Amino acid sequence: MSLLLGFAYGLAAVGLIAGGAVIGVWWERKVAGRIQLRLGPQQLGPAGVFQMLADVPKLLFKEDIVPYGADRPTFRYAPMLVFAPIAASVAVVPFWAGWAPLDSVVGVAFFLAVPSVAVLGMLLSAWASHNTLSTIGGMRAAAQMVSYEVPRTLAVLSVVVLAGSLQPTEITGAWRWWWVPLTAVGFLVYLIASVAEMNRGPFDLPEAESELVAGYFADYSGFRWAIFMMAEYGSMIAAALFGTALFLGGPAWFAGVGGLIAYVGVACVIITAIMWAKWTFPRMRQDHLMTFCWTVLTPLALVQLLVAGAVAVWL
Amino acid sequence: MNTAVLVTFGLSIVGAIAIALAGARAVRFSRWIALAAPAAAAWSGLSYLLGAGPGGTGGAPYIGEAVVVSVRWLSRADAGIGVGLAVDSLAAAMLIVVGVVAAMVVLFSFGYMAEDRAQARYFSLLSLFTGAMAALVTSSSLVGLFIAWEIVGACSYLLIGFWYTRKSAANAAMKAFLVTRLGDVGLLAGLAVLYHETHTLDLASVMAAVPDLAGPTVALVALLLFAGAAGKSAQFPLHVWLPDAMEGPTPVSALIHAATMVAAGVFLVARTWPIFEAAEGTRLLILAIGVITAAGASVSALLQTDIKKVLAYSTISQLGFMFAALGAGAWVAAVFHLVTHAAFKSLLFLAAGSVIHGSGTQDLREMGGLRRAMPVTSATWIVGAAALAGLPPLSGFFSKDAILEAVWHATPLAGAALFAAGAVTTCYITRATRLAFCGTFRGSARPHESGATMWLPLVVLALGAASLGAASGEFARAFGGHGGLSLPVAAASIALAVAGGLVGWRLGETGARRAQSGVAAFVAGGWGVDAAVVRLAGASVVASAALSERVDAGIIDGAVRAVERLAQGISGELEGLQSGDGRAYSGLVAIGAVLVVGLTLWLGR
Amino acid sequence: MIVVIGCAAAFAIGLYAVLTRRELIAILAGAEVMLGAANVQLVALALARGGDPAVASGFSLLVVVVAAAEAAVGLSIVVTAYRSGARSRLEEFGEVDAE
Amino acid sequence: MSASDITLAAAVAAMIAGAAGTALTRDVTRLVVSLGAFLLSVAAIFLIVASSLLAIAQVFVYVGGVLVLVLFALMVVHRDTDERVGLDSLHDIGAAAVAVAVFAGLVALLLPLAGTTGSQTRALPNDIGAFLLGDGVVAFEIAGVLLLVALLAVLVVVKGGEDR
Repeated sequence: MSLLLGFAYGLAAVGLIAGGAVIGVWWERKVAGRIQLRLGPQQLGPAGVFQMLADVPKLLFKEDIVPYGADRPTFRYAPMLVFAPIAASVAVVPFWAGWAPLDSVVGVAFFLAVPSVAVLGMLLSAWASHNTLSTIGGMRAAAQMVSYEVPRTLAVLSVVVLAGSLQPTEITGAWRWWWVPLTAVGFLVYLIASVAEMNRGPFDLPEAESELVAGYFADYSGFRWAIFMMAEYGSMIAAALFGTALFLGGPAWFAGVGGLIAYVGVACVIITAIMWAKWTFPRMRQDHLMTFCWTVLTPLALVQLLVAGAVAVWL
Repeated sequence: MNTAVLVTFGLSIVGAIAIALAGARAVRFSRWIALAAPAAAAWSGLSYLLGAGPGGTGGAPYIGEAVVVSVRWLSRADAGIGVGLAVDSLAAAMLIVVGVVAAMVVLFSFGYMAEDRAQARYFSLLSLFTGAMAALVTSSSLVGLFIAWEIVGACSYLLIGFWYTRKSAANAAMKAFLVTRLGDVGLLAGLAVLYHETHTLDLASVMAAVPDLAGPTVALVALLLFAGAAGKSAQFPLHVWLPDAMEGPTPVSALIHAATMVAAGVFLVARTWPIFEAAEGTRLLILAIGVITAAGASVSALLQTDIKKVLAYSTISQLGFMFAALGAGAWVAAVFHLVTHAAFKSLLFLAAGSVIHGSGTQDLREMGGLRRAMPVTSATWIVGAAALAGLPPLSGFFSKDAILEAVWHATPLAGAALFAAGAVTTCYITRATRLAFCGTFRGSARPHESGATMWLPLVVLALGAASLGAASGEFARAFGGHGGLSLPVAAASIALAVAGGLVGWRLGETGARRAQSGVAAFVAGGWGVDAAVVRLAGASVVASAALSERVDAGIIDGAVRAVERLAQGISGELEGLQSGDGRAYSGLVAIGAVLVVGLTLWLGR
Repeated sequence: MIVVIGCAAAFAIGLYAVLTRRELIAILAGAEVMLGAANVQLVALALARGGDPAVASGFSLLVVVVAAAEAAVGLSIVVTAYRSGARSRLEEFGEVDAE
Repeated sequence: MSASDITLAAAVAAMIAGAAGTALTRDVTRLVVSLGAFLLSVAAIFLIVASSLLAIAQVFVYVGGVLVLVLFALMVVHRDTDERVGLDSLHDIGAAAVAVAVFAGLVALLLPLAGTTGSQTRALPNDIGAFLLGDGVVAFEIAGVLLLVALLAVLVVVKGGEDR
C-alpha cells in the first residue's frame, strides 16, 4: 500500500518537475528576452506559449548518441541518478498546512541530504563520457556542490533551531511572521547556495559552455540531455518551494486552496528572481566561487545560526 | 569584604599579565595596577576586622568565618578536595600586613627601580606575588595554601634572580629555591599523611578531625609541616638561603624576605595550630630550633659588613623568636611579633634601600655620617632600629616581651638564651646604625636624600612600627588571649637592651672589619652550615657515584648486553615479517583478529 | 539475527577487498565497507540486546562522522601521494621513506 | 515473516551484494556504484531498525560526501590514462581463508549475543539529540575536535603535496 502511494508520489513529482521545466524554459526565455531588450519566443501561439509544447517532442525524438569509448551502461543510467534524488526531494515539501507527501520527522535533513546524491550522478556521467571537458566539468560540479552544501545546511538550521524540529510541517506550523526579518540573512544565504547547488548562472562553472562546451553533460543529447535540464529546473523548483515554506512560512498564510495558490505564487516569484540573477550577473571564476563560499556565505550562515540560537534560547 | 578579596586576586592576576604584556613602555602607567592590588588586600583585611569588632573571634585560629568562594576540585564519589577562600581574624591580620607592606614596597620601587630596564617584569612579579600571598593567607584548604605557597616560592626565586645576568644572583635564586624545596617536600608529605588520615584537606574539617588522630600521627604531621615552615622561614639548618637572597632588589628583600613570605612559615604553624597544640614533642623541637636560630643568627648579624646581610641575619633571628614563641605555645604572641616585625623590618630594609640608593654602596665600612645627608631616612631607620631593639614604647617592645615572657614561663633555659639574643639584637643594630649614620662619610659617592616616593613609604612604615605596640592588648584579645605585660620581664629586657646597645655603640666606633679570623668567619658565614652541606653532599655524591659505577658496570650493563643479544636474536627471526608490504601487514592483523576471536571463544566455552 | 550474519559477511568481504586489492582507493573502499558493516553491527546488537535506541543511534552517528573524517584524510593522502609520484598502488609505496 | 522482515532481508542482501561488488569488480564505475549500493543499503537498515535520522546522516555523509570523494580521487588518479585501466586484485586463497575465518569467528562470537529481547522502538531525532547533548556530550565534543583535527590534517597533507 505504502509502496503504491510512494509510486504515485514519485510519478506526481516527475510530472510536476517535467511540467515546471517545460513552462520554466518558456518563461525563462521570456524573462531573459525582456531583460535583454528583446522579445523571446513569439511565433507559436500567443506570446509564443506553444513553443514549449513544440520543444518536448523535439527533445524526445532527437537521436540518442552514445559516444564511442564511453562506458555505456554508466553513460546511460547516470542521468537518472542525477534526476531521481531531486525528484525525491520534492516529496518532503509541505504543500498544505500540516501535510506533505512524505511527512518525515527528518524531512529537512532529507531535503538537504538526498539531492546531494545527485553529485554522484554528475560525476559518473562526466566520467562515463570519457571526455576531458566532461571530467573537468564533473569535478567542478562535485567541488562546488559539496562546498555549497555547507552554508546551505547551516542557513536552514537557523529555522530548524527556531522551530525546534526537523519536520517541515511542524516548522511551517510553528512559523511566526517575525522569523522573516530574523532569518533574512539566512534566507539569502540559502537562496544563493541553492543556486550554486543547481549549477545555474552565475554559478554555472561546471557547464561553462564557452570553455567546457557544456561540462559534465557535453556528450549528451536528446532526452538524456533533457533529463539534466529537468534536474536543473527541478532543483530550482524544489529549492524555491522549500525555501518559501521554511523561511517565509508559505503554506501557513492561508488555509485551504488559497494558501496553496499564494504559496506557489511566491515560489514562482522566487524562481523568477533566480532567473533574473542568471541573466544579470556574469559567471564567476572558480577561485572566487570557493572563496565566496567559505569566507562569505559560511560565516554569514554561522552568524545567522548564532542569532537564531540566541533568540531560541531567549524565548 | 568579599568583593575586596576577589578584587585583590583579580587585580593581582590581571595586573601581572597586563603589566607583563604591556611591556616597558607602559610601565609608568601599569605599575599603578601593581599598587592597587595590595591596597585592595589591605582594605579587605581592614574592613573585615572593623566589621568583626574587638573579640569577634575567640579561641584557636578558625577558618570558615567568612567564606568568599568555595569550589569542589578533584572531586570523587567518596572524597574530594575543595579549594576556596575564607577570611578570619588571622587571615585579615595577614592581609593587612601583606597589603600595607606590599603597597609601600611597590610605591618605594617607583623610585628605586626607576632606572631599571626590566621594570615591567619586576612589577608584574610583585603583583603576582601579592596575589599569591593573599591566596596563601585566605585559603580555606591546605591544597590551596600549598599551591599559593609554591607560587610565592616561585616569585621569590624569580625576584632573587631578578638581575639574572649576575651570576651570584642566579646562584642565590637557585639556592633559595632548592633549600626551600627541601622543606616543601616535608610539607607535601605532611599534607599526604593528613589526607590519608582524615580524607579531607579543608582546614576547618582537618582541624575538627585532629583530636581523633593518634598521638604519633599528629607528631609526625606536625614535624612535617614544621619542616615546610622552617624551610620557608629560614630556620636553623635551612636558613642558609636567606642571606644569599639579598642579591635581589632591596624592596623585594623588604617585602618577601622580611615581612611576608618568610613569615609564611609562622603563619602556617598558627593556621594549623590545633595540630601543633596536640604535638607536645614537636613543639619542644620547634622551641629548641627557634632559640638556636634566634641566638645564632643574632651573633652572625653582629659580624656582617654588608648592611643588607645584617638585616638578613636579623630577620632570621627574629623569625627564630617567633618560632620560639610557637614552641612555647604562645602562637598569638608569635603572630603579633610577625605583624610588628613586618612593619619595622620592612621599614629597615626600605631604609637600607634608600641608603644604598643614596650612597651608592651597601658596605657599612664605606658609609658613615649619612645622618646629615639623609635626614628622613636616618630618622625612620632609627625608629625601626629602636623597634627592633625592643625599646618602649615602640612596637617591638610589646611583641618581643610577650614572647620572652611566654618562653621564660615554658623553659627558663630557653628564656635565658632568648634574653641574651635580645641583648645581641640591640648590640648589632646599634653597631650598624652608628656605622651607617654617625661619624663622617667614608665612601666615594655623594650621598643624597631619596625622592618622595621613597621616603613616603618609610614614614608610613615608621608610624606603623612606632605605634603598633599600642594595639597589643586589642590584638591578644582578638585571638582570645590576654594583653598586658609582665613587669619583671619588661624591666630585664629593657636593661639588657640598653646594655647591648652600649656595647654595640662601642663596636660601631672601632669601625667595621671583615671577619677574618677562623671563629669569626665561621660565625659570620652562618655557623658553617653551608660548608657542612657542601662537605656532606660532596662525600655522599662521591660515595654514591662509586656505588652506582659498580651497579652500572655490573648489573645494568650486563642486563643491557643481555637484552641486546636477545633483541638481535628475535629481530633476526622476525625481520622477514617487516616486508614493507601493506597487504601482508593487514593480513597479519586479520589473522591476529581471528586468533583473538578464537581464543575468546575457546576460553569462553 | 539476519542483520548480524549479514554484517559479519559484509565485514569479511570488506576485509577480503582490503587484503587483495592493489589500488589504494579500492583498499580504502574496502575499509569503508568494513566500517559500515561494523557500524550496522553496533546498532543492531545494541537494539537486539535491549539497549536504548537513542544511545545506539547517537553513538553510530558519531562513528559515521568520525569514519567520514578518516576517509577524507585517507583520500587526501592518496591524492597527495599520487601527485607526488603518480603512484596509486599499494606495492609502489614500499620505499616511501627513501624519498 | 512480516513485511518489515522481508524489507530488512532485502536490505541485507543488497548490502552484501554491494560489498561483494566493491570487493570484486574490475571496473572503476562499478566499484563506485557498488559502494554506493552498499552505503545506501546500510542507510536502509538504519532506517528500518534504528532511526531515520541515522539513515539520513548515512546518506548525507557517506553517499553525498565520502562516495563523492572516492569517485573524485579515482578520477584524479586515473585522469591521464587513455585506455580504461581495470582495478585488478591479487586474488589469493589465503586472503579468502582469512576472510572466511573472520566471518566464522564473528558469527560465532556475536550471534549468541543477539538475544531475542530486541526493543522494537526506533529513536526519534529529539531523543538522539538529547543523548548527544546529555550523557554523550563528551563523546560529541571529542568527535567535534576530531573533525577539526581531520580538517587541519587534510589541509596540511594537501598543502604539503602542493609544495613538493
